[in-house]
This record gives sequence, structure tokens and C-alpha cells, in this order.
Amino acid sequence: MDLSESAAEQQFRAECRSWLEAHVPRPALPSGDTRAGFAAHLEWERTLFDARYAVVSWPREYGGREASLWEWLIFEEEYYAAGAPQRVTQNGIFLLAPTIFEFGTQEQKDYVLPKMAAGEHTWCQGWSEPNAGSDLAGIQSRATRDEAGGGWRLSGQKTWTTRGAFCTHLFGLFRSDPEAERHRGLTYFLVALDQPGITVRPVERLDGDEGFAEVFFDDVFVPDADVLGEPNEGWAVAMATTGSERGLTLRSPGRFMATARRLIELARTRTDELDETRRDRLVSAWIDAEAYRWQTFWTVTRAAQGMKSGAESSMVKVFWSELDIELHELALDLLGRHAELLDGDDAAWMKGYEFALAGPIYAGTNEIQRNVIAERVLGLPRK
Amino acid sequence: MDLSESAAEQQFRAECRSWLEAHVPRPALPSGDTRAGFAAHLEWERTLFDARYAVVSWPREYGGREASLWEWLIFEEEYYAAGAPQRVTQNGIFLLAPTIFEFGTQEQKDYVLPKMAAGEHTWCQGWSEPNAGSDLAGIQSRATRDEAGGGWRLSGQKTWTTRGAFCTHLFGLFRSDPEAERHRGLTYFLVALDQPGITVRPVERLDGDEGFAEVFFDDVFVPDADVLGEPNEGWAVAMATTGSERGLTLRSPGRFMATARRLIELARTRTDELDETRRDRLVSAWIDAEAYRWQTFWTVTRAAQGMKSGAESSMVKVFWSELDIELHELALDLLGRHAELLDGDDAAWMKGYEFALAGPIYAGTNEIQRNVIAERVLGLPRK
Amino acid sequence: MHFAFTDEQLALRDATRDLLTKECTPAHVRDAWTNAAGRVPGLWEQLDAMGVVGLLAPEATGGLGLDFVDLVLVLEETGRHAVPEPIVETAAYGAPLVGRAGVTIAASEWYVPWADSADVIFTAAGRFERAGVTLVPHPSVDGARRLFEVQGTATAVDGDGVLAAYDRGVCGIAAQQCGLADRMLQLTADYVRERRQFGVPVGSFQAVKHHLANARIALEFARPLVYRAAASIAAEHPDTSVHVSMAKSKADAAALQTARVALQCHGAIGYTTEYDLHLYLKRSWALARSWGDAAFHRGRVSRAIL
Amino acid sequence: MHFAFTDEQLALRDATRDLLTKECTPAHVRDAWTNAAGRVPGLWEQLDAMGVVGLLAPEATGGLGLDFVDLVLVLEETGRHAVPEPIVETAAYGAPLVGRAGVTIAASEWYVPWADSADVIFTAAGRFERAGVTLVPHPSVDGARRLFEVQGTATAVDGDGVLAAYDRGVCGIAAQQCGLADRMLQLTADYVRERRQFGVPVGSFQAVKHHLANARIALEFARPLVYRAAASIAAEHPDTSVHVSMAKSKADAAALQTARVALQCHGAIGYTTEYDLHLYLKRSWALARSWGDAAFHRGRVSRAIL
Repeated sequence: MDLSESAAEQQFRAECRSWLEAHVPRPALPSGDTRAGFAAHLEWERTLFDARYAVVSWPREYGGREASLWEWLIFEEEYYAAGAPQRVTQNGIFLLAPTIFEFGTQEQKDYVLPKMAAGEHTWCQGWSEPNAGSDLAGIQSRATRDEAGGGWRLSGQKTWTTRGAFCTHLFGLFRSDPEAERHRGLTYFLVALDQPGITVRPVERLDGDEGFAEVFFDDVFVPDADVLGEPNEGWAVAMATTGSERGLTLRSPGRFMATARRLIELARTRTDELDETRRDRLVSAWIDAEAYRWQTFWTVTRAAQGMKSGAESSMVKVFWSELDIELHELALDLLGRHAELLDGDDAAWMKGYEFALAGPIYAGTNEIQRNVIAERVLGLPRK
Repeated sequence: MDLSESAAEQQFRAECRSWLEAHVPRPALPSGDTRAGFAAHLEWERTLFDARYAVVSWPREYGGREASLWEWLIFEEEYYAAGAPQRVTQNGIFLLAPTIFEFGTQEQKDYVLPKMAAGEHTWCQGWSEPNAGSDLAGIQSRATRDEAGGGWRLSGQKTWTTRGAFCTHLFGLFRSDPEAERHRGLTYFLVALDQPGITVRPVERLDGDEGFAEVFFDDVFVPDADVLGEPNEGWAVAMATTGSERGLTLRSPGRFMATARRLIELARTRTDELDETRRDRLVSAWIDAEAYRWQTFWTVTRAAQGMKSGAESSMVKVFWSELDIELHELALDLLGRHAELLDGDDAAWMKGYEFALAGPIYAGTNEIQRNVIAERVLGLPRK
Repeated sequence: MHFAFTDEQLALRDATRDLLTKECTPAHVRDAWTNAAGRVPGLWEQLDAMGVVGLLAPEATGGLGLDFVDLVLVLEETGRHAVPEPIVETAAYGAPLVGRAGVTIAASEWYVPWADSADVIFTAAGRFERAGVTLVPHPSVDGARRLFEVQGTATAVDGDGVLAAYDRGVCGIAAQQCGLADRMLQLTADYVRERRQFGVPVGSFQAVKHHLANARIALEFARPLVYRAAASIAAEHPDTSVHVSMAKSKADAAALQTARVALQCHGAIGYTTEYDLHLYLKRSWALARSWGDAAFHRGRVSRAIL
Repeated sequence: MHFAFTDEQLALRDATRDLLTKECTPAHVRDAWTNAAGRVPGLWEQLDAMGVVGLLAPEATGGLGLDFVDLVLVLEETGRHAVPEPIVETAAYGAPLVGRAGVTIAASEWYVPWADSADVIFTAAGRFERAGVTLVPHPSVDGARRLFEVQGTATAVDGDGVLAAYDRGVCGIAAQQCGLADRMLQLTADYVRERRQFGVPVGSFQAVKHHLANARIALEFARPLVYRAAASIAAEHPDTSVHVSMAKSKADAAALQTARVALQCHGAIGYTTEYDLHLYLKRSWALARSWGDAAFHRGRVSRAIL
């Protein structure tokens, strides 16, 4: 056990820090979940890409630096500590890319990954449907075979598609074999959104941004080349993605350490509201952020030793989503009568709170996660 | 709405207070869940009975004073405020008696109630069985018809019978029609425990007292006269009892107000351990005790107006059982390193904590209660 | 001891509920987010005509001269319907303070909702006449609460009168929180009965049942404290402030807990502004930190019992 | 950065677990409740023979001269088996303080468990030799923890040495709490898999699943803090005390939460002393309020970050 950073890691951290200090946009960009903000964020993504900071852990040929998991964690810590913008490309980079690396053809890798890293193509997720939320296997959108065209024709509706109104591409599951049992007969498609037959309707989120979209498909053609993995094997392919969504890659400890640090700064300015009870909550939240960090290091060490993590990712998802809410709730309590204001710098806490409230819902509700923990970690009976 | 006490109520309160001040045993009696303590408690029950304080709300002919629900609540407040002993007769008085009043024959009332009030007969509850806990309808103990004897013969096992090792009588459910569906075919029996065929095995509880018992029945004869309600109608009869166990009668607000007051006294002597966080928890617990009191007054007013309360009793049960634990947990936190000691006056808090931990389990687990609230109060679907 | 409302009081509640069910629908509340006044056109006049706005004001001034027990259920209804009007500020807080009906009053320690449509404004600084002040607007997370900082010269107000008024206002907000919690519970229970996943109604899952049962319990034990505080106000009980603070702390907790589980049990649809839930969520967030939050009010109780 | 144990460290843990599984069964712990010594006859000698008792002591004195990272998993096992021996006090706290192996040490701020079988006793007052003291016994809710007040003349101990020793003791208790939590979880998971009500295993109910899942999560995030604190102790990290306090506060919380849900998910049978659960419940209650409770340790963290 050696909890110190190697010289190389320290140097990488120093590089990241000084580059970020020099380049992080000031003042902060507008929300990336609005049309204007999204455009501004893409510029930032381009800046990251040009400096090879967009996808540090990727192979060099796709724009990365082949950084280790440790270096990636270091980058994330520095990124959020520097108050750098949210990554509007994250659903592509953190959810689709791992799946492409695992299941994609060489052509798919060569075509999709560089453009994704550069922010040239932006990817949104097409999982949920009006009748398939927690119950992902309830997907009804259809993919019918088009032998003549050498591909498939998609029809149906996807919903709760984050940033769907601004993205250029969508990845998602469609039912390609209506006869097959729920989890079977699904195929994973990569779809450009600028095609005839696709209608995108922005949907306003709790925080007032048009961060959601409904995407309607009316007989949209997709060539076989844009099927990820085997036809009718989409479920297994998708599970790899939802795994990473819940687990390590989507929520690195750096995010919560940075939020906790900002919270402590806020507390120092709100001494009237900082009674002992809130001080104690603040300490507990800080300890939880530390616990999240060290549990991650524990997991990463195991991963570096080649051990696969399974249902642990469900524990991780429940923990960070509740921690994120507690951090923001505490901030609102400290802000007191100012908490409801949408103007002024502190308004970011209310927006952050609204965003945090989505945590226990998306990527598999925390209720589903607790079932998974009980059944797969503790071995309790499903029925 | 008039929240003041009438002159008569004030006078009754004054009477109770002065009588209790004069008679409550000092020092406190040993635990009533031990053989020696039980005997000492029966003396106290006798003292209560002689002064007509054993069953204030009962008709005079059975030893009561026909007190109103309000007067009963006043008596309870004064009783616990005076630090008077737990009622070892309570399962008879609060669980069986209401059922006798509702379903009993005149003979049963005349025979059972006065002796119960006087503590001459002490009653324990025979619901649970090894395979019938939360699932009460899973009862397997059998009652077979004995036409010749004009009664029934009981065989089987009851368990978790509180104070079963010290009581003279048991009331409980036995399966009289093995063919009938779960909730049907059960009969409610009143059984004297000093008969051939009955074996009582004391079982030690978490707190070290032999407060539980297993009761074994081997072909025990019970005459028809000791069936409460109609044969095979035992479920409906029993539900009336479990209703009162969960609801108002078992846990009057006076108990928790008294505990909360003692907790505040403790806090005043433990200023080192009384940080702001615990002060805040203490205030919250106090407010909860007040909330419990006023919710009870609300319910009692409705009852006085002749409205029946239904699934509300499930909300009451969850609330008081969690409040009781929080009150005691807070006391243990204030006691710090002294909390684990079983000697000294403060040891009562640990014993009280262990007792409180049973609250969310017995009388229908809080999980079952929450199902009932969701289904009967909020109208959510059972399946 | 009689802890219940009279038939007249229940009738007034029902009349208010009927009016608001028709005249303050979610569509009306949404309109208040965007329209010029930030209120529901005509609603105030209807409430006034019913007498609830001036319920506590002397009859001689056009009020009903009734007491707070008569008012508390009405205010609970205004919470249930997220009424975007200064009803607590006027009916509960201000009318007795200015001693007459027919005056629209806005009040808050600092950020004053609906100050732009009030005749008289009270803040920590004192009393302002609308005519003489400059209002600096601030947007609230609840679009139906237009907030304003008030600039101008205040006239001092009698301290006891203001404390009593403050307690009435706090109790009124607590009543609104109960109404909001009840509405969010109802909305959620209705949704999870209908919404199906895994081939069954979402409401049949024990986790959903227990979330909602816990919220329902919180409401069950908050409400009596609010009604008791109302009675203490009406009876000028010496411990009124303590009773009011108990009520606000429990009502806030019930509303916030309900808001949290309501959103969780709805899932993504509750997270869109096209769905109505957010109108009630955001009101409960705002009210929980207005008129003193739960921690502040537990502090008032603490000083009384410790 | 490498946050994992070596094969040797895991092997030592496994050897300890195997020993305790055979020699410190629930029956052995029950015996310690009632036997004269209040300990498990022969167990101490076996632990000593394995080297774990003197693990931190210099090799020259018969110790293994290893560090706290080597010890922490062993202590977690002693928690898992509710070992009724002064292992934390001797192996973690005392051995390095007295500078040699072969000394049985008891230690506590005030009420000292197993003081009657120790050679050396440390309290807030300082160091006592067993020979020179009078011991006033006190019963603990955990019958396998005989407590004693120590009367006699203490000799002062070097402050830095004691602080470091205290941190080692706290981290040792935190490790035991993790072991206890794990044991209670296991016991409960096994029970609810078998126990049937309403025709299905109790463990198939979502409420039971979620109770246990939440407890499992608490353990998942407490353990790494304990191992990290152990590493800080071994590396003499300047913030060791803060890391140790984080570990104790989270480990206590995990153990207490697990104790609560373990009892609830068992129902009545868990409430009897005939069943084994209470042996672990009561140990976790006692340890949570020994060596500083979670609130005390959050206070130490608070001073460091605020």
C-alpha cells in the first residue's frame, strides 16, 4: 500500500493545473444545456481537444494521451478544482466511447471517436421511452429490416434525451425482433440526427433549461455499418454503457471534492447561518466526499490489477447521487432567504441543487440500484 | 376549537397527581419482566385497583370510573409524569379487554374483567408462532372440536409471548378449520395456563430479562364458554385487538412527554456532551413528542364525535416507535462512555433503548404498517 | 378540550377550495409565472369578495372580524393551490396590523414577494407606503413569486404588534406548507397508481409505498401542530411564539420531505416544467426558507425548553 | 499510488479469520459473558503465537516489527468475531508505547475493559502497573466487556507517544466496527434468505432489500477510510489524527446503522439472547461510544477543515 503520488503523477498534475489556470474561461460559461451555452461549450471542448485534454485516457490516434486511470483521476480533480465547465460531450465520451472501444468495428472507431473527441460530433443517449424508463427492457421503438438498402428503418419515440436538442448524433436501442423476449431482440444503433424522418422537440427541465428532448423517428434509414455490436444483441452492449454511467467514469471524486471545497468557502462567508448543526453536516459531507475519493482509489487499484467491478457500481451511484444532493441542500440552508434567488453568484447553488435532484433518478433509479445491491452483492432472492 | 381543560378535567388531573405523588413506589420497582419484579408490580397493580386507578375508563362494576377518553389521557400523562411503574397488566387491559367489551358474552365480561383489573388474573398474548410473525394468518396451532367435552382441544406452539412465564392466562388464535383459507378458520380462545398439556418456556430478551416465553399446547381442553366471538371468526375479533395495540390505547402521549422531560433533565446534567447538534436533536424530539400529543388530541376529538379511525393507527404506530428510539438513542449519545454501563441510575436509558428497539418490530412491523398506510390511506395498489 | 373545526369553518374551507380549484388551476399559476402582474387576474378580488382577505380585520372596516382558527384552513387551501397572491401577508400578517380590510399588504424580512402590487409593505426596516418606495426586482426559483428589495424611508411599527403579526405570518406559511405537501402527495399517488413499469403500477413497489407513507406520516403529525398554533394565536396564548415555531419547523420538514419523494417517485416526468409538480416543489422550497427556516424556529423552541 | 494489501497481509488476515472461526465462535463469546476471566481461555496465547498481539512491537523484544497496515485487517477480523480480548489495546495501542511484546495491556479513557487481566493499564490519568491498582468493576451491556475503574497512582506518559497511541487505538476500533458490521450484515442476509413469511423469503421484500443495501453502502464507504487511516499511521502522515477521526466516525455510523437494520430485518428472533445477533449488536453499541464517539471525531475533523 503506497498512497503517495509518483513523480510522474505529480508532474502530470502540475501540468494540468497550470494549463487549466491559463485556459479555463472566465467568467464561467452560460449553461451548456441552452442553445447559446452549448455553442460556447463546444469552443471550450475544442480548446481541450487541441491541448489533448479532451480525452486524456484515450489512445493517441484518437486524440488522447493514453493516460492511466490514476492520471485520469488526477486530471478530473484538477479540472473541477479549477472550476472548469461541465463537459457537454460527456455522454459521448463517457457512455458511448467505452462501448465503441469494446464492441465497435475499426471503421466505427476511426469515424466516431476522433470527431467525438473534437466535439465535432456531439452524442446524446436514446434509451428512455414514454413506457421504458426504469424498465429499459420495455423499449418499443422499432427497427425493421431493409434488405434492399442494406440496413434498418427506425420508427418510434425516445424521450428524456439530455441535450438532444443540440446534439448532432444519437446512440440508442431499438426493438429489431418484436417476437423475442424483452431483453432480447434489441439492437444498438448509431444515428445522425440531421436526417429526414427525425423530429426533435426540446423539453424544458426543472431548472428552466431546454436540457431534455423528445426525439421522434419516422421510418429513418440506418445502414448496417451504424449498428454497434451484433443485431439483436443490443442489450448486452447497452449494459456495458449503463455500467460505466453508474460507475466510475461518469462521476469522478474530483467533482464532489470541488463542490465540498466551494461549500466550505460559502460557509465561511455565511457565519450567521453556520450553526453547529450545519457545521456538523458540513463535516459529515466533507468526510463523505473523502470516503467517495478513497473508495474510488480502492476500486481503481483493483481495476489496475485487472479485477472487474460488478454491482459495486450500484453502491457508487447511490452514494454520489445522495452526497451531491446533501452538498447542495446544505448550501441552500446556508444561503437561507437568498437560496431562492436566481440572480447573483450564489444562484449557482440552486441550479446545482436542481441538477443534483436528477441524480437519484437517471442512470437507473436509486431504488433499482438498491435492488441490485441486495440481490448481487448480498445475494438476496429476486422473488 | 377549545384547547383548555374543563374545571372537571383540571380537578381530575389534580386528584390523580396528588394520589400518585403519595403512592408511586420509591425507589422504582425492579423490572416487571422478571419473576421477582412481576410480583412486586402486581402489588402495585392492586394498589391502583383499590383506588380505582387501574382501569379508569372502565364501567364502575368492573372497577373503573367511567372516565372519558380525555380523562384517560390526563391520567396517563400524570401516571408517567410521576414516574410510576410500567403496567404488567397492560396486555390484558389494553389488548384483550377492548375485545371482550366488543365481542364478549356477559359471563365472559363478568368473569374476566374484574379479575383482570385487580391483577388477580394476568393475561399474555398468544398470537405469534415460529412461522407466523408478521404473517399472522400463517398460524398453524390447531384447535380440534371435542363434541363430547363441549369444547376444543388445542395443540401447537406460541412464541414471543410477553411475560408469558409469569402470567396466569393467555388469549390467542388457533386454527379451528384447517380446510379454510388463511384468514378464515381461526378461533379466538381464552386459556388458563395452569392446566395439564401446557408447557411454558421462558425466553431471555435482548435486555437480559426473561420477558418472552414459548408456550406449548399438547391436547389442552378449552370449553366453549372460553371462545371469544364465534368459532372460525377469530381473525375479525383479533384485528380489533391489534388495532388498539397499534393505535391509541397502548402508547398514550404521556409516556413520550415524560421520557422527553427526563431527557431534558439528563441533558442539563451532561453539558459536556450537549453540543449544538444534540441540542437540536433534542428540540426536534421534543417537538415530535408534542406533535404526537396533539395528533392524539385530534384523533380523540374525532373519536368523541363518533368518527372511527382506521389506518391512521398505522401512522401512529410508526411515529411513536421511531420517536421512542430517537429519544433513547439521544440519551445514550449524551451519556457517552457511560451509556454501556448497566449499573447506576442512568442504566435505565440503555434498558429503555433495548425496549424501544422492539417497537418497530412488534404489533406488526413498521414495514407492514407502511404498506398499510400506502394502500389504505394513499390508495396505492396492493400488487 | 375540543380539538376540531366547526361546520362553519369547514364550510369556508370548502368554499375556498371550490373557488381555487376553478380559478387557480395549474394553468393559472403558470400564467402568473409570465404575465405582467405575476398574479392570477381577478383572483384577489374573488378572495376578497368571499371575505377571506379581510377575515381578521374589524367588521367596521369591511372585515369579518373572525379569528385565526377561522383563517388557518383557508390558508392551507391557498398552499394546496400554490396561490400566487400575498394572502398570508395580507390576511394573516398585515390586516390586523393596519387595523382594516381593503388594504393589499406585502411583507418579508428582506426580499418581498408581490411588493409591486401592494399598498403597504412591511420589512425588517419597518412600514413603507407603496407610493414612496423604489422596488429592485429579483427573480425567484418559483416564477410565481416576484421578489423585490424595497428602498425608501420606513416608519417604525410597534414591536409587540409586529411580533404578533410575525407569528401569524409564520403560522400562515406553515399552513400553506401543509397544503402544498398534501397536493404533492396527491399528485404523486395519482401518478404512481397509473404509471406502469415492469408490467405493474409503479405504486405497487414497496419502495415507492414506503417513500410516500413516510411523507404522509410527516404531514399527519405536522398538521395538528399548525392547528394548535392557530388556536394559540386566537387565544393569545403566552407561548404562542413557541407553538408557531414548532408548527413551522414540522410543516417545512413535511413539505420538503414530500417534495423530495414526490419528485423521486415521478421520475423524469416530474423533472420537466411541462408537468405540474414543479409549481408546488418550488413553492415549498421557497417557503421553507422564508419567515425563518426550520433551524431558526427550532432555535426559538430551544430557548423556551432548554 | 497503490491502495491495496499485499498477499502477505491478506494471508495473515485469512489465518486470523481461520483461527477465530474455530476458536472464537459465538459459543466461545457467550462463555466469556459468564466465565471467571471474561475472556476466551487459550485464545490470547494462540493470537500471540501467531504474532498478531506483538505485531507492531520491535523484533528484538519478540514482536514482528511490522506496521499498522499489516495489523488493520487482523483487527477487522477480531471485530467480525467479537473477540473478547484486549487486542486493540495491546496490539494497536500499547505494544509500541511500552516498546516491547509480551505485555498484556488494557487501555481506556475511563472505564477500562479487561483491566483485570492486563499487566499494564493506561487511562486518562496515565500509566498503571496492574500490581499497584485497585479495580472497581462495572457491568457493561456487552457481557464480554468487563469494565473497571482504576484506582491507584499513575505515572505520566509522554504526550506525543500517547496521542499517536490513541490514534492507533481509534483506528483499531474503527476496523473492529467494520468487521462487526460485515458480520451482522452476513448474519442478516443469511437469515432473510431462509426465513419465509407470506409464502416467500423475507429477503425478497423490497423494504428488507433496501434496509440491507443501505447498510452495505455505509460499510462500502467506511472501509476505505479505515485502510487509508491505517496507511497514514504507518507513514506517520502529519494529518493522521484527522484521517483516523474520519475513519472512526464513518465506521461507527456504518456499524450502528447495520445493527439497527439487522435487528429490524430479523424481527423477534433477533431480540432474544438465544440468537447470536445480540453479541455483535451490543459490541457495536459499546465501541461506538468508546475511544470518542462519532460526534467527537467529527469535531476533530471540523477543527482541521473549518
